[in-house]
Amino acid sequence: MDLEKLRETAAEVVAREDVKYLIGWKNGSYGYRVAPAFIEDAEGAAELIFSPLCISNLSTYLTLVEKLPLPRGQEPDTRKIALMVKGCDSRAVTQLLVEKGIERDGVVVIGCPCPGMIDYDLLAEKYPETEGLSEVKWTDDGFLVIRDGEETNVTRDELLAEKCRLCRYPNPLISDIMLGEPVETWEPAEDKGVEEVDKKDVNGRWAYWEEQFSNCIRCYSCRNVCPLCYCQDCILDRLNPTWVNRAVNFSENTAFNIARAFHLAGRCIECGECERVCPANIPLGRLNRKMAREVRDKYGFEPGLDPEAEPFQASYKPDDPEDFIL
Amino acid sequence: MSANNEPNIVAFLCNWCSYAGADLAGTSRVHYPSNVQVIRVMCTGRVNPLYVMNALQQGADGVLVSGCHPGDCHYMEGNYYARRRLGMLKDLMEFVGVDPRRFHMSWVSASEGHKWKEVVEKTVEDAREAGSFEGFRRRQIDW
Amino acid sequence: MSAMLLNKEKWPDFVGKLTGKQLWAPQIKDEQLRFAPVAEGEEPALDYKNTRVPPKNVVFPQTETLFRFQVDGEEVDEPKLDEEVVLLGVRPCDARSMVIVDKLFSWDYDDPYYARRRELVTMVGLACSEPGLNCFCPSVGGGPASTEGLDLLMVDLGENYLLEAITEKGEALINETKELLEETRDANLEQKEKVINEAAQKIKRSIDPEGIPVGLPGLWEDSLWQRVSASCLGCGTCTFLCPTCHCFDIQDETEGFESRRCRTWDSCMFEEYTLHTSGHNPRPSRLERTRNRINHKYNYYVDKFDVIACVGCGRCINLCPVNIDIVEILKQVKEAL
Amino acid sequence: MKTNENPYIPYNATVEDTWFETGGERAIKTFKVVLEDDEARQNWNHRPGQCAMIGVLGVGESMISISCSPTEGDFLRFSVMRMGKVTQALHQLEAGDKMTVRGPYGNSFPLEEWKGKQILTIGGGIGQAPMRPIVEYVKANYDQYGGLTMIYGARTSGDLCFKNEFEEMRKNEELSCHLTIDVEEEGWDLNVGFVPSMLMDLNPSPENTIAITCGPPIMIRFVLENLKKLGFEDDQIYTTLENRMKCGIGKCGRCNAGGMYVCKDGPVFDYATLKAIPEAFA
Amino acid sequence: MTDKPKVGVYICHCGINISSTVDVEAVEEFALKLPSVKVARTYSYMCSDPGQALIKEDIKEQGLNRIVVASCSPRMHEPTFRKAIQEAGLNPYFLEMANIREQCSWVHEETEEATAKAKKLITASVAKVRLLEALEAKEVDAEPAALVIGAGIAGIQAALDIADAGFKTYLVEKTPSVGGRMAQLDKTFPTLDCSACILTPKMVDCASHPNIELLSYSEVEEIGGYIGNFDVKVRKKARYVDFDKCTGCGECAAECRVANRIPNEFDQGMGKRSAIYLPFPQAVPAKYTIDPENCLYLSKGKCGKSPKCQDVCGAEAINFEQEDEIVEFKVGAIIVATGFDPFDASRKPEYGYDDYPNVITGMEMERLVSASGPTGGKVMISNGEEEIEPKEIAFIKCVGSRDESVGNEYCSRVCCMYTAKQAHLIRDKLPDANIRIYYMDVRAFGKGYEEFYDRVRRENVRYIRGNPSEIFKRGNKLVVKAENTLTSTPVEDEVDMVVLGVGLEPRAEMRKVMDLLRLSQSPDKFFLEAHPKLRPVDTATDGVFLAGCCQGPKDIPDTVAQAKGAASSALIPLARGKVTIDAQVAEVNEATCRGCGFCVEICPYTAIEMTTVNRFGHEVEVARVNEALCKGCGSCSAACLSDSIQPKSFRDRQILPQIAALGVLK
Repeated sequence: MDLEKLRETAAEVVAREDVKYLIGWKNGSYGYRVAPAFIEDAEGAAELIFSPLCISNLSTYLTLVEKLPLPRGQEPDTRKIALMVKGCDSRAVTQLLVEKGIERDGVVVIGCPCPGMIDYDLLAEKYPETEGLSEVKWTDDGFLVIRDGEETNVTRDELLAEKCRLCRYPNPLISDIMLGEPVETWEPAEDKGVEEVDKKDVNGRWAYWEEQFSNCIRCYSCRNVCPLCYCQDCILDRLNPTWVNRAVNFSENTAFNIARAFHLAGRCIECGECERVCPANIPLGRLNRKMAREVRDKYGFEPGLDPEAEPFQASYKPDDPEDFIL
Repeated sequence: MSANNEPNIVAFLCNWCSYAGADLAGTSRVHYPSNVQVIRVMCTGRVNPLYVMNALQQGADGVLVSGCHPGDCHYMEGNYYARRRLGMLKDLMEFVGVDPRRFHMSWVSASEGHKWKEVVEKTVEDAREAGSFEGFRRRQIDW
Repeated sequence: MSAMLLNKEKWPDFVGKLTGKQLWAPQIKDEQLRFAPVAEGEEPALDYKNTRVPPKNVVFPQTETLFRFQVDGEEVDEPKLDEEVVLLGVRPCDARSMVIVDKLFSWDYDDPYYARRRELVTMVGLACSEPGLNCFCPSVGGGPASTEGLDLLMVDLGENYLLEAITEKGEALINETKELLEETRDANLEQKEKVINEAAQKIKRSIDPEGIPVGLPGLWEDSLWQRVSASCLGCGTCTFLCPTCHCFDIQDETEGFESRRCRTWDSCMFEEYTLHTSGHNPRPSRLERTRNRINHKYNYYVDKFDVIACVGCGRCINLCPVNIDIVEILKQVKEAL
Repeated sequence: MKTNENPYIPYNATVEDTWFETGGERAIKTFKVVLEDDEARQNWNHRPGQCAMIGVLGVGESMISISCSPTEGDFLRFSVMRMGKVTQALHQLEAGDKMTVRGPYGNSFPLEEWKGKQILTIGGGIGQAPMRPIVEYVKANYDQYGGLTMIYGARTSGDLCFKNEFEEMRKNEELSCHLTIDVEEEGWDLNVGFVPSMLMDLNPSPENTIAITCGPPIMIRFVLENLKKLGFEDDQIYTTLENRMKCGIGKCGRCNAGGMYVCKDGPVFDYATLKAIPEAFA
Repeated sequence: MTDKPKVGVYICHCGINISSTVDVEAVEEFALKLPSVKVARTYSYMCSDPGQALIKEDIKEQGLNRIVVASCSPRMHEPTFRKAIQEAGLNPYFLEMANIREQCSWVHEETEEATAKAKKLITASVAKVRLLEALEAKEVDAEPAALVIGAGIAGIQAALDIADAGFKTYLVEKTPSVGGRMAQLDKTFPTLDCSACILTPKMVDCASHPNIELLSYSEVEEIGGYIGNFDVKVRKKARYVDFDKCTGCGECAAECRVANRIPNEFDQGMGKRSAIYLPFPQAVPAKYTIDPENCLYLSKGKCGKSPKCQDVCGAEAINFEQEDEIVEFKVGAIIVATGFDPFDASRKPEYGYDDYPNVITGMEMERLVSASGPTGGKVMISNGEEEIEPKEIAFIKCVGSRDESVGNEYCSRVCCMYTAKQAHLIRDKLPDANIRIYYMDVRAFGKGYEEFYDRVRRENVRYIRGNPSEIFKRGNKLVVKAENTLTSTPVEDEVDMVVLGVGLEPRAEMRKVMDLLRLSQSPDKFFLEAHPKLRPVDTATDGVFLAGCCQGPKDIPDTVAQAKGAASSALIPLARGKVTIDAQVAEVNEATCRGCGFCVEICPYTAIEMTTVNRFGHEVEVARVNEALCKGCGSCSAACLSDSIQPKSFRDRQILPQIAALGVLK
């Protein structure tokens, strides 16, 4: 993508009176890190980047911003939030519209067609991070990693993030401004992660997840980063009634993760953020993608495509599958 | 499982069909295993799928949800919603490795006392085969 | 206090000697490095930078039963804590964190659970020869071979580990394993200095905390807090992974007729942490919470206990999903002063 | 209970008497409780202003101000507003029921230091609870103080706590007891108006006086403003803070206001200290 | 939940029904140890007066505030015990029943297992009852008036019944006249009464009834509210004829410039009318209406020098300035009687209905044989070349019924009989004609129907079993191609005329009524009744009832019966003057609601609406429950991700402890 164009567009957008700020990506503090950027002026816009490291889904910030009590008489700031989205991120925006989490008028969606993002862990493993800022660019057939001035060409296959391998919607599905031409979509890969679990027998799967969920430290980063986990008062935090105890142990962790996965069934737009942020490396993406796959295959439904769609969990079809019924 | 190694099963029955069907089984003096404890709800649509998880966590070895046949819901659509939600839950639980024999759903009408017996027998038998589910208990960890 | 050499070939024997106590050491489990009890036949992994999760749960478990009781009952049962633990391979920063946390847990009231677990643990440290990218322990009073909080320090000298007893507990450990150890020579100590110096050289990140504790109150209303907190997700990663974070929640949990009062790690980054029942929240947004986290470590704790509650382990930087970087924040603080 | 030195393990206490001070959704109920263990009862020695963790096993604990003065006898009093899970469970307790008590915790009003001075308490709503021990203490040691003035208000007369006691006090000519409610109501022939304005109306002299205020945050803010207008110095003004608490002994961190552990460094603060805690009025 | 729960557990022996299998004493002893339980007792018959007295006494004397009755099914005696504890001064909803008879003692044989199960069930009941909340069943006043939508025979009958009972009834009819489909029919089977003769008096009655306000040529625009309190808005379309001035003389129609040029809907388009018209001679009200689409003046702005109707109308009733009028009123109950549409035969192109003039539908046949019809009752038909009196006549049944290819799997119930009737009528008029009827099955189930069918067969009407596959033209004849499935022989039958026995379909415009009233469709697309057996005239919307063919195909006697049923159901709230609103309804915690609207989508009763509230200065959308519409099913709740909407008495915080209690006892 043409960074000049991006920054120019961003500067124009934030200059608008009806726009409060723009959320995009900027270089992080070192190495391959990229940080969310909250841009309010042209100067800030000049920091924006769009690179294969911009894997994070910024749409979560649309609902994360606190609506603090306003002093009597003060009007809420209803200016729009501008947001940069990749294909996957845009589905989150659409799903938020379906669920009335945001209003269409409240956002300016800046679409960034996405050729695929890099898996940070793979990258750092192969080309260890250094304290200076590194840069990664797209090339025709992969990525160019520029680290301490040293350039390395890497094939796409080597570093492409798992969610991008599986991606079916690299181009934003909803946008007000589109930056650049749509990218050509690619054949989504087999979901080996889900299949690896799927092919185990039931006890094997339990053993697998037992190991994973035992590691959960209940930091709630998966929930907080999720653009669709936006209840002000999550039931899994609540104590009356208690769905999940505060105790951190396998049983409660499993209950937490099952409940979250269930709440996301038919809503998860497969941005993979939960898995990316998990400090315990729990493959949450497998859980959510499995559900997304079931919803797609069995119920013919995909969330985040149509802002007018009936929410999956709030609808039914008379001929929904019922082979599991006795 | 109970001391006599019998599975403990929690069943959620809709008031209008399945609960009435279970009552009919009683009126007809149909005998069936005593492992199934019923929680009455107005409609299967009320059954939050997380109840199933919660029951397994809190001591059940199996869970049953039973309601009106499709099209017969007292509230017209509740069982359709339940079917979708619980179908999803079943898929999720299976993927997580919960033995599918631990969770069943059935349609039992108010006139199907005998079907209720069969459903109970099947549920109990399946849960028995699946064994105790201590692995997921909300147990208090050691000191 | 004595210093001895342990030939690496004898390492398994050395580990084997530490019987009768529960041995916690870094191990690769589920493709991850973490502190875990070492089972028979398992070998600790010492060739590592540091674990993702610090070993603080050895003395401050993430979930800990305070006591148990029957529903509707009046008598309570306390846990009996008597198992001795050897924490093997702990990094100096993590060991130092315990010394820092000790101050709070013994402030006027001894926290009996923490105190007891501290008593029962023997800390066998491993000096860092390959510090991580985000390590900055020297900036906050530590170092790659800091002995604070350790009973025994191990330094990797290539073929050997140098074992230095720091406390009586450490001395006892050396005595128990004496037959495996060799006397040190001067060259070993020189080599140690070299390893440590080299390690210190490799630490790239730094911040001079001078002026921060006294300066932070003046920056209360500074715009930097908005800047650094805007991207915060409000998750507990930074605090749960912080070896000095020590806040907790207490809850009564009941299963059937059995209840317990237990405590679990809590995080000041959670909205619910300070939320009053009335709905009022003294720290209503991520801004106040981020500001509190920095202030607590670099101002309040210094005020109260005369030490910065940060050991520079870099975990919060490594694992923050949105690159909130405490060194960067501190730099901004210094700029703003 | 309390089998050892473990500060997390509470004493058992018996509720001797309970009554409602106010009604409604957020009713206030007062509990008179007695520790069961003889030794514990004898060793219990709280000072006005201190708090205790009271609770119900299986539900949890809440930090509640001890609303009686040690001069009143071998019992404890707590006035509890029904808010959350724990206070709801406490409200269900009746005479003869058990509750748990840990404490006393926190600092206290420096009543020794204040000897010889005029004591002015300014309370609102449930905020009178921590001040009641001061009032009782000063009443019990009246000759050692320069006098006692009490201002207390609530939204309606039904929201006033300890009403009966004030009736008594208003009859006592030595004491100066002023009640107010926010809006007119039938049968109320005392002052109508907000507490801060009543303070201005009474116009107390700051000379040799200590002012203690406690109540809703908004009231406190205006009372502090008005006290300053009246010429009170920062070190003549005291108030109490409350925050979420879990341990009560300065460990869990919940109650932090700035660097202060409200449970240990507080709950009593003079205004000079308070001003340095930016989160105190958050 | 402010008081401390003090639970009484009452264990019924039920004679020996329970106690012979369940060790009730052991259960009693067990129950006493459960948290919050202050009293546990057993008694031979808890439901008996002394049994109830036991409970009441304990409530008063022991201060019990929650009651668990362990006995038979709550479906049996929950009301009994609710009433009992209410009489003792307790909120009736502080009751929980443990079903230890139907679901325990009667289904388990061993005392040990039955007793163990009874203990569990009681533990769960105690766990729940401690957390129940006091509920109030509310009553609201019901407006003593009804709305009937559609003035066919169903609507007319329903309106007359309600009006006769003394209540104001608004009868809304879309077309200019009441009468509906029945008015179009010639004779009625099996009695062969003249349809108009039996219908017209009722039409006149409803126009003149003091309690009926007839709103013809009107459509319902909006309906809000709920049972007892519906707010209705009706659009009275402009007739361009002053209703009060028009005398119905008809001079205007005769003079109309487009007279006899507009297909007459009443005659299925076979006859012609003017732009100003009376739909049919017996129309009620007998007031003329100008059809604005065909009136030259209204559609083109010009009609000669001046509109002739205006010129000729002595009453000066013509008013081209007239505008639609909106009428608003309140009613307590609504009856939907919107009728049906005949199946559109064009959808079976193989029968050539669009191609051959001598292929007609049953409805057209009704007009053709009617003395008031376009031919004056003479059976004459064009074969495409000339008007002939048909000699060879074929009927085809089940056209558009029982036919998956057109999406109608149902039987239309009237076609068998009306084809038989029409065959009989033709036989009357054309004694020499050869009449045959192609059929799949003959269903003559009603009173006198089989007899009538027999009679028609004896009148030399041939029944050929086979469903024709095609109709085509050969010379000046039509060829019906079929297979006689009884003889397995192919048939190519040359005829002069084919009558298609078209079935009944839901009204094309029913969607509008559905949306207005929040009704649902059954799989056949007709309106869905609340219960197919036991509540055939009710709908999911309380206070809204169905009558006639809008609910499904039916004949006149069934229609009238259902109309009377609907009327009597509608009369219940009107006569009582009050409606009780169930207390066990859902409630929203507006503080935690995230405003996603899932519950709104789900609620089959549209009892939930989004509303804007101010949350600390921010406007946010939250769900709100209309208690009058909510049935307490709880489907909303299970989908609420923030658990913000909860059915009272079945809240998560009441059910989860029940689940926990069942898991406790091993």
